[in-house]
Amino acid sequence: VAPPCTQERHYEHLGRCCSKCEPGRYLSSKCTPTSDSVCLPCGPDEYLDTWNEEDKCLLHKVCDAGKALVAVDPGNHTAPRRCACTAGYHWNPDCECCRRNTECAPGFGAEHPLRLNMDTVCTPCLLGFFSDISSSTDTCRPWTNCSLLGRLEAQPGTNKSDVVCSSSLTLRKPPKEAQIYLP
Amino acid sequence: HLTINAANIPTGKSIFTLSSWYHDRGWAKISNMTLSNGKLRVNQDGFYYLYANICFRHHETSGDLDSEYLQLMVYVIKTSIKIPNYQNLMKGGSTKYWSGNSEFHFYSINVGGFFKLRAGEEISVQVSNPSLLDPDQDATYFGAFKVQDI
Amino acid sequence: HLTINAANIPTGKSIFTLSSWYHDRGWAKISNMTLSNGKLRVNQDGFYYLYANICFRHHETSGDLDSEYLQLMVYVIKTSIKIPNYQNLMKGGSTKYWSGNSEFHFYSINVGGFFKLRAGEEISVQVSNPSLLDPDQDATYFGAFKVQDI
Amino acid sequence: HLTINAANIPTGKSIFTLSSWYHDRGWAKISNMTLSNGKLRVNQDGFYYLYANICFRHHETSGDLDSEYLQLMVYVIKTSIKIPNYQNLMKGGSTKYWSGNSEFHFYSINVGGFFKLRAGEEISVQVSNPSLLDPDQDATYFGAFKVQDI
Repeated sequence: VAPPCTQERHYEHLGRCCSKCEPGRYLSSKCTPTSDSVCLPCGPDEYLDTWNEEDKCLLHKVCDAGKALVAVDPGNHTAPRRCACTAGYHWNPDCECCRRNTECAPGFGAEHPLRLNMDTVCTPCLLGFFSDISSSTDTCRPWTNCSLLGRLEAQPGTNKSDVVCSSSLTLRKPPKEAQIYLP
Repeated sequence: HLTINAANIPTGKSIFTLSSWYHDRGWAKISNMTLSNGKLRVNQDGFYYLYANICFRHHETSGDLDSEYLQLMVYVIKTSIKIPNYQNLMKGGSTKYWSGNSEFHFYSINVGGFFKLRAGEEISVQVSNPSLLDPDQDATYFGAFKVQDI
Repeated sequence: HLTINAANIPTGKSIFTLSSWYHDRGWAKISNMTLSNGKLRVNQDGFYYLYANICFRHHETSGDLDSEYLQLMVYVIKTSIKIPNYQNLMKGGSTKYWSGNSEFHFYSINVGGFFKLRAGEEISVQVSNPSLLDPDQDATYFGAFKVQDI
Repeated sequence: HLTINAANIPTGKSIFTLSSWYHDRGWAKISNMTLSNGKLRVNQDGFYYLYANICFRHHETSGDLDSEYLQLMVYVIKTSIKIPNYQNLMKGGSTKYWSGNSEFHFYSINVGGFFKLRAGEEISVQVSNPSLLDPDQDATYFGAFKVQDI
């Protein structure tokens, strides 16, 4: 029984059902009435990622450092190379170029984990947290806990500023003149 | 149709004759002409249409440019064993102001023309600012095809 | 030679595959190739010269641009039923600073190249900033002609 | 392939139909077509590939420009005895800001396209700012070659 002439791995030629070339190889010559296809391996820096009848392999793209690109997957004969923007930049499809990541304004923090090749996601600082800088990497930071430092809160925190602890220590070490002894 | 060899882009700013082209990979191909030392040699007399497309780019991650004022140019030139110095067939380009404020700059030039070429004559491409060349095969390439016999 | 369908220019800034071309009016014409869904399909294997000319323009009467810093680009791409994703054949363009002071801005890109194409393969044109496209038939067009058999 | 007649570059800023081309010196040549009054006349019906490359330049030694804001353009036009007024086949160019600070400015335009032309029709080139034209033969030229019969 003749094997099925599946379109994925075969092609018809001269009324025959011939084998396509597997990924990583290209069709050097088509089948003949007496012989099947001749496939040869892709050359350096080339690939084909499907069963194919291409007479030439595809050229890997260039992860061009001059466009702030780095290779995240070098690819091989059967898989295309993948590039991404270097840290601090993200791929912008409008210009097909690497754009600086957005800086989160004070009151906002960069959502972690930071994702390679994606723009910063800025989220507002929740109660108890603040950010007083513009940054494309820093998250919101928690307010300082004055009591842990044995101090009082002189000024409350906001989403853009830390609390301000008083400079003097709390009553656990009472000041000398005001010692009061309860009966 | 010859595409720039991405692995061998020259550095520097001064005008440079590009000598490293792919001739058999990706879109690059060659027939009835020969590539030697980066020059496309004519094997058959004829009228040829010559063309070149050159892309320049700069991203801030590559550091500051020496100057924000640039002149980005391509010169397609002809040389031949019989005539010592080369001759300019086509030129194109632009003066540019690539300000440090922008993170990315890009500019492409295209030239094309119909020329009578003799066997033995060679076509090559000079560019300014070679270190700014875009190494992609769809960006920086040149080629020729014969249209008529002489 | 296909010219832009002036009545159907897409809006927006992002890169867009133009799909609406005239093929039979004005300078537009087509033979031995087929236009389907805005793609120029190859019917006969051969070596073709491909070209595209894209003009962008903005007049202050159209209101302010979102940004004065633009990257105006054209990408000529090849797709085929056999290979899923598209391949970039040619690209051209420039980053631009179109300041609000000037009432009118204009910029044209031209690309061209010689490619081996197979029956069934399709050529299409992507542009950035489609809403800035100049709709004139002498401004925005692309085409191909066969030069040699394979 | 016709190259600009360097000895006869028009002055002025307004759009001008260039009428003075070399047809027989340097790279310039002509066959099966005729040059009359600066127009390239078609002698045989056919499909032609038309192209033009125009370079503009300004050096501070030529004095200040009237305005630093320019629109540098090329229009390839068709005229014929049968149809009185001309028709635009191709256009290209750019608005430019050529600041007085830089001593030299340069900009080139390239256009090309495939057109059906009839015997008797004439192709000519209009440019803006003719006084800024670069007179080199590798800079400012236009031409055509027949690809197929009709």
